[in-house]
Amino acid sequence: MFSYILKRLLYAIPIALSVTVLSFMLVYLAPGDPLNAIAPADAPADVIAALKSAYGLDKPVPVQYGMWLLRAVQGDLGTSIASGRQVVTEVMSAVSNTLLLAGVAGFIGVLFGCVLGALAGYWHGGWIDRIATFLSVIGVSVPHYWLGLVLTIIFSIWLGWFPAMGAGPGGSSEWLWDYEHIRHLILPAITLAVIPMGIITRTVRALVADMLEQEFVIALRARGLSNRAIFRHIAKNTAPTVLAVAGLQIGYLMGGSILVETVFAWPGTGFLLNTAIFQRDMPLLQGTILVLCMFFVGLNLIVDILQPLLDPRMGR
Amino acid sequence: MAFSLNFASQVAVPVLPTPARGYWSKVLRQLMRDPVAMTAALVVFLIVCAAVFAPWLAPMDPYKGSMIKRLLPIGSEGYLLGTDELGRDMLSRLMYGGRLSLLMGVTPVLAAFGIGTSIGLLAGYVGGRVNMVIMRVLDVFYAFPSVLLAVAISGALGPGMTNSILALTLVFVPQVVRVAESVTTQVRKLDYIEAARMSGASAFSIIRVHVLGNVLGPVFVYATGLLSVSMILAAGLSFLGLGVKPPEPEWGLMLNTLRSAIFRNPWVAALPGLLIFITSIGFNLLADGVRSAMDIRR
Amino acid sequence: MSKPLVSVRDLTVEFVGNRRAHALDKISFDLQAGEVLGLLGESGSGKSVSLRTLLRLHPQRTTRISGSMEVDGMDVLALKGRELEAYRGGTASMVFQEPGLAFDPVYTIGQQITEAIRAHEALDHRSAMQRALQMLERVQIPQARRRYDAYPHELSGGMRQRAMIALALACKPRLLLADEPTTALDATVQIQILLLLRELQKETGMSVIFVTHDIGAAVEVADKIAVMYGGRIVEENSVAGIVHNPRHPYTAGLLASTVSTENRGKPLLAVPGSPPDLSALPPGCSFAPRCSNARQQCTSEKPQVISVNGERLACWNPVSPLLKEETELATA
Amino acid sequence: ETVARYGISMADIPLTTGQPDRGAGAYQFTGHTIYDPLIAWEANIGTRPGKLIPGLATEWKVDPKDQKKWLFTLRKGVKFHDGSDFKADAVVWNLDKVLNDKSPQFDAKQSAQVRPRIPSIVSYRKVNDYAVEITTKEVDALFPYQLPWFLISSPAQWEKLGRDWNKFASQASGTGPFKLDKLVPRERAELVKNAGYWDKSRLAQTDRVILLPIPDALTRANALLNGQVDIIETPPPDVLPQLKSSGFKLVTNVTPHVWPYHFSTQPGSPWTDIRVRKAANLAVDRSGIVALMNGLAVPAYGQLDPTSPWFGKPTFKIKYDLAAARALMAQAGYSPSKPLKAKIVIAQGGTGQMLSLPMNEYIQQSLAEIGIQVQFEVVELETLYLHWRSGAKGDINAGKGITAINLGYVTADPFYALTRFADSRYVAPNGVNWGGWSNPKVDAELDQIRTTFDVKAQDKLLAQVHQAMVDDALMLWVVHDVNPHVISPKVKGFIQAQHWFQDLTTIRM
Amino acid sequence: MKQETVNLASSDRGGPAQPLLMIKDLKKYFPVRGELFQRERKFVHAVDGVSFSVAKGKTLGIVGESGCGKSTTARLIARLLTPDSGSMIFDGEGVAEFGGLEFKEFRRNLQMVFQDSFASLNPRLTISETVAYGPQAHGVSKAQATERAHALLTRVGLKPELFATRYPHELSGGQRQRVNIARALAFEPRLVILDEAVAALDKSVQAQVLNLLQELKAEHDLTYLFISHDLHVVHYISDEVMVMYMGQVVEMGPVEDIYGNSRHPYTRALLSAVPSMDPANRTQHTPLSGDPPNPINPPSGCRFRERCPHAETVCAAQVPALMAAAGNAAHTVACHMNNPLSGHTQTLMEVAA
Ligand SMILES: Nc1ncnc2c1ncn2[C@@H]1O[C@H](COP(=O)(O)OP(=O)(O)OP(=O)(O)O)[C@@H](O)[C@H]1O
Ligand SMILES: Nc1ncnc2c1ncn2[C@@H]1O[C@H](COP(=O)(O)OP(=O)(O)OP(=O)(O)O)[C@@H](O)[C@H]1O
Ligand SMILES: [Mg+2]
Ligand SMILES: [Mg+2]
Repeated sequence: MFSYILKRLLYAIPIALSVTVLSFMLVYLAPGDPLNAIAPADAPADVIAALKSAYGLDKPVPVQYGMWLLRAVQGDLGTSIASGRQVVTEVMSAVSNTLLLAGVAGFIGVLFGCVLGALAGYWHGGWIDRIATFLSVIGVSVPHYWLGLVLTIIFSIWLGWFPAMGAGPGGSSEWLWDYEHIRHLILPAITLAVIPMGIITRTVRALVADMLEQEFVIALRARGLSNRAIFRHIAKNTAPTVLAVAGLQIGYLMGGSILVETVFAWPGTGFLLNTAIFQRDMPLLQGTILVLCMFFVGLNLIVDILQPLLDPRMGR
Repeated sequence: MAFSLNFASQVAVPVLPTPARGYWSKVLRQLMRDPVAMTAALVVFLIVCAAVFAPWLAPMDPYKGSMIKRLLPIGSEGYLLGTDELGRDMLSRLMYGGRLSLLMGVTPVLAAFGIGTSIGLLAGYVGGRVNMVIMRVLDVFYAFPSVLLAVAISGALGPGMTNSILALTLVFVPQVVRVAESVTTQVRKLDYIEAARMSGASAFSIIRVHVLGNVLGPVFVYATGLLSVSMILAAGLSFLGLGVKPPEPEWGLMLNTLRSAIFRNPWVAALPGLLIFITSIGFNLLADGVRSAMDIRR
Repeated sequence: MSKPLVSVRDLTVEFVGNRRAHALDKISFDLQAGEVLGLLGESGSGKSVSLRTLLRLHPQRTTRISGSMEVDGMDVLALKGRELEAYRGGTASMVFQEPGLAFDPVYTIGQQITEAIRAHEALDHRSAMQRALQMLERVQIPQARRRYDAYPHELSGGMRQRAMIALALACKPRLLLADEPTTALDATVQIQILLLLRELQKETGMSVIFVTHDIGAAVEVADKIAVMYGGRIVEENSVAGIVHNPRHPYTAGLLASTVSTENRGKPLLAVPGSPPDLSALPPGCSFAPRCSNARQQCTSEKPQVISVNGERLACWNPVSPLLKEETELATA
Repeated sequence: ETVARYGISMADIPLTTGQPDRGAGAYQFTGHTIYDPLIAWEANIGTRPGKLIPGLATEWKVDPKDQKKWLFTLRKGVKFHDGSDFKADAVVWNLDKVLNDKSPQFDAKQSAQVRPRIPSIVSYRKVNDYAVEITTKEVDALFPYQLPWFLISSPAQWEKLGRDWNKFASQASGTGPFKLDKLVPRERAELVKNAGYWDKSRLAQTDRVILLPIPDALTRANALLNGQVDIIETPPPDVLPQLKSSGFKLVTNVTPHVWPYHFSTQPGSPWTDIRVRKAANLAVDRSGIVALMNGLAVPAYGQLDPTSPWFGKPTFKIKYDLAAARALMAQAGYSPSKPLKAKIVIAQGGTGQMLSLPMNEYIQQSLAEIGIQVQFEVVELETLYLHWRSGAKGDINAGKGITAINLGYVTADPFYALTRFADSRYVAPNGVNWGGWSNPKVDAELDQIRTTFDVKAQDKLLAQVHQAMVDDALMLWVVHDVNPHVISPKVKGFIQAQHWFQDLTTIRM
Repeated sequence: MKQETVNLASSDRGGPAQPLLMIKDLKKYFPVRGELFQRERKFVHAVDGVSFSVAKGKTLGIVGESGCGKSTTARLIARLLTPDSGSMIFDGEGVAEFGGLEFKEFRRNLQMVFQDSFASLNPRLTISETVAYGPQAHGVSKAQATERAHALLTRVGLKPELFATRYPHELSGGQRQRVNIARALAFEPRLVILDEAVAALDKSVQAQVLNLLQELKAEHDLTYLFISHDLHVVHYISDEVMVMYMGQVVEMGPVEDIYGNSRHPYTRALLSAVPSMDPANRTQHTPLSGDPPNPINPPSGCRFRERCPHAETVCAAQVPALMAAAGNAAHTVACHMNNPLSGHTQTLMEVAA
């Protein structure tokens, strides 16, 4: 087991390194000059040249990458060209907001997905199944940025139940788990939860329906176990797969929140990415993508490590 | 002798009414019997037709508007679905918009299907080191959440339809490769592949005759499932301003530009989003239908 | 004669889900306490369906069952909820063909046995564990303590089947249903399991229904054998009777096509054709299309079951007939 | 405590260290709130255009012997928020901060923002504790107009924070009517009233102003409707009816801003023909655009609004006259069946671009009516600036066949409104005379303006320059912005100036 | 050799005395996924030094417990796997030297029928296409190949008019296995490897297929390598029998000798594990206890010693060699008790008595 974890950890290193290269190189695909953001519209050439060397943009690309990586491992992702602030502090505060949103959305999605999926799988072919399948199809089909708009109009403008934007009355820096803050979280979290809800419903439904037909479940019945006990067995058997799917989905939420964050002005990475892209703020773009991917890699790692704990057939 | 050795006399297996039936035609037949899938297919078909034949079907020029007639409600005279913020006919724009939206949604899936299947077949059939290298490289792409990857690539390449398509293709290729590779690896281990190898046929012939047919199915199912994801993502990129550029009609972009009209004319403003939604549901239900139709064990 | 432990009358099972099949057609048999019945038949003849029906394991929605089943004085078809749970595993328990598939892969062998014991008896965890360990030792699993904590996939096929037997017997059932328990195993292991089963049956005095398609295995453990074909019991007799004096052409063909020392170098007396499809049975005797004795009547009329001294037969033209004058027609 | 929550259209809080980034519109938020310039702009008046007024300098005058030298008398008794005194040293220190890259306090970021706005300064020195002398490159009578852009931050605070501009950003200290209380990047800046402000007439009327960046217009409107903010700028025009019917109040005022197509007059451009330029100006029904903007714009009849003292009396009357336009096009040899083709670079949107896409599409349709087929190159705002700085001759434009650019222009002062576009010395890349327009008479007039220190005479000369621009149809002028704000009924007072500079002290809850 | 490509069945090069196939010291170890920082790599000793030969027109039966390496041996011979070491001589020609076209020709001489009749048929091809595929791959025209396929299907008892256009899932197990046999015959091979070819079939159908195999063998002058763990079937069909245990041959000889006069304790255990079929005389005790040991770490010396009732110290120390049994050169046994010089205190004769 220990060596499995170690192996998995070691395997994550080249992945993480490749991710840094990709994140770094990505912005070099971009046309146009990254300096546009920093310099005012009519800045003279000498100002621009000075800025260029100040930001290290005059060195060859591999050197830039090396310097960037070296600083990145020390927790320094450079300074944002647009805001002049440390990218790390920018990204970290945004990432924590995104994680909050993605975490809550993931939780909602996984919870409802599991419950709906289990019900649908158990009454395979029945009306509960039909309702759950219908909901899951909607979940995976709805353009969530559009859903966000619709929900805002209905629930915050017409009904006035929830705020329309932002991360709480005092901003994200004063996050509290109180009524006022949770109110701000509800609409974006629900909007974001729809996709994982749909996907997990489908996964769990298929798993449970399939599991119920498996020999070992029939054998469990033959042993005279109660439905509750059998449910426990099924839950433990489906857990590894559900964990893997849920992990992946929550990971996707971290990237997928960009659209929803735009709609709800949620101060997360999506918001940051949007700014970074449209202002061509290279260090910020690189840093955001890098940090998000690292979280994603880490999440996958955790899932990979947890999975054999749940399923004795995997790992050693 | 009490028991005949004459094999020809046996008729135990009932003769099927039409013995010659190809797999795909059987799948199609199965699909035809699925009312949900057929409804979905019909809806998708209508939407595709409306898009493809937009130049002939659209009642008006999708680019031409009039300020006096802006944001007319649904059902206005001469404007069946109302007008947009520049007084352009919504119906015509939605039809033309379907062309770009579908193009942006379907092209990446098609491209990824072609590219991904080829790479996956190669990796799966050759196996060994080639497989390892290919799959490890893909793992790196997997370290990016897909939406982030799409946004990052099209953000880096700059807005535009081609860039969006390119970005989405890059997002889907690794996924398709994984499916194709795992199916190929499974199929390759089957006895009938060994039997074909015993016949001394070339690797190419084996792949073409024995592997491809059996890999294509699952990959096809997976790819149909991607259609809706692709549609939503493509429109999402346009929504963010990373996709199609105005004044081209495209659903995601229309959704964005019509957003602020939501109070003045909610139904018109909701139309592009609704269309993305409906098309996506159609693709999803169709994919589900195809999946269960292809799963014929009977 | 004492009241039989198991009494099945005209049991008919039909599947009406998306896979339709007329799996059992008016099956009747009795089994005394302490008796071993071998249920012999080819693949798809309905052996497993019979056993599963006895435990009511088929999905209710898609299964139509008629007839009656009585086990230990209980009307099995009328059991509900708690009673059904107590009956399954308590009164009657089952050993499956593929032990690898019949264990929950994510719980250890020990956990599963302990859980089953506690589901039936009011025991605390420790004593249930103790009992489970005893059972593992009883079925001759070496290092039972260690195997208790093993996951199913960590055991060999033979060990798994022993553990399955330990599980099935843990709650001292009166009836053991064994569904081809040795088919998936090697010959050397098969004989071990057969002997173990025989020994345990003697020791506990339980009744066993032993399903197999291998006459040899049936001969090793059974007292009497019922031969199934196409969802019906076509012949039932003592083991010696079946082996030495098969009456139904199918039984005879089966015995004849069993390769043995005698028929080396000669062509085998094979039964032609292949087993019937239960979703499309012929109108008359389902064996008629493969039967060399078949006549007009066989293809049009289902043969009735006649019963003489516990020996039963359903055939219009048997290889060696049950004597007519001693025959009393079984009630349909 | 009274609190006003203000939904602003920027994606981030502008720089708080002294010189705000994000354009002219940012000065009202983190510029003239926390800081003061030497010469200020009168922004608490809405009924007439503002004028230059004393800021930290009580008086300024040009040295009659050497007209390049300006002497500033500084205000006494002014204290920075951190308690330190404002004296001449602080002015020199701040000039070094943005102009002298050898000085320790030099901040590239601030420098980049303000240097282009104060191009005339060559040197400066402290005369005494309350007097500073600034020398300009050439004689420039318009020099004072540059000074509202240059803001004074506290040297003492910078020293105290370990000479770190990053720390300074969240613990800013200036002399302005507001103090920075809290800064959460991209989310909010909280300004509190500076009770000890030197100008008692401009004491903040609300205790606390919270700035919330909400770049998406609809979200901004939703936040207002939902009661999450009290004031928003630039509401989406189509939400106005909803806002008004919900009891919110729209506030607008004439604003020095124009939304034009800036033509290239370089060889090869189809716009070199003045008939085409005039025809284009006559082909656009500006009232349509105003309707499109739901009234949030006024038609433009030139670079400036006719109420401006510099408007003059152009002979070319800009109006909607399709027949005249078609006639001009016919003279030039074009017609709808034989159209003229032109490529124009535009932005997707952004500050000052108004409803960029719909408006451009509208103009595209209008021009098509008279046989000008316009094709758009749509880019992001930042990229558009690159196109702008490079000039029409630049490869990025000429290479792609781009012959006009659409970019919202601030026209707050003579330099911004006229000089930078009209002076042939400012032909790109030396300036932003994008199209390369050159008119010797105008050049001469501009030289004259620089040495005319009498404001009346100056205004007259400026009007002549503007006349020339309009008569030559240098641009296709479309509309002026009205810098709309929507306020909730809770806001009792807000005076909107006829400028991009707004005075947040006038907000009263 | 080239001129023989048309009809290989008649190309009996070495004459009747030349064994059709000679295998020498065949080895195949499969690496096992090891722990991360483990120095030595672990291997499954699937086939570990197997040597035998098959005479022309005869049937060699291979028996042994599950996992003893029967299938691996078959796949090595068929060159579906490459051996780690060992040599193969096919009708006097070394097989290892074959390459390119000759290798293709070698493949034609040798065909295989697998256990799982369903998995060995491509579900997407009709059975006629499946049978015709091989010849087509060898350049026969489509029409000709189909014609040949129909003839073969007729021969194995599947009327082409009824069956040719069916898909595998429309056939029963026995019919599918006939298709597999027809496919193997399409090349007119000389050696057919039958890997558990009848194991999955019902008893009644199994008999039909066995009969068919016997008929075809006579008709086409075939040589069979018949792999099974059903001792009855092997007894019925084989001329010679080879008993394998954990990747090695423990006993080999003519069928009568193996069944009538087996020497190796393992073979005898195997034979006595067969149910008796006599209700009056049921088996009383198990001949062998326990399962076969783990092939990853085979025991030293004789691999059977841990389950052998006669094991002595020498059995752990030395690997017994395959030697002719006393009085019968055709019958070889790998047991220390067969070798008087081994130091084992018992002899096979004593034990058998
Ligand atoms: N749940 C079910 N739904 C539909 N048909 C079924 C179901 N279970 C079994 N059958 C059908 O019933 C018939 C009898 O099956 P059963 O499993 O009893 O055969 P068996 O005698 O046990 O064969 P084997 O030796 O292969 O185990 C088969 O044709 C099978 O396809
Ligand atoms: N590709 C492979 N990789 C690793 N191990 C293998 C592979 N193929 C076979 N083995 C192992 O080699 C050993 C011999 O396998 P083989 O299939 O030859 O046995 P067998 O005698 O045919 O058994 P059975 O009767 O079950 O078919 C087994 O332990 C098996 O697990
Ligand atoms: Mg069964
Ligand atoms: Mg095998």
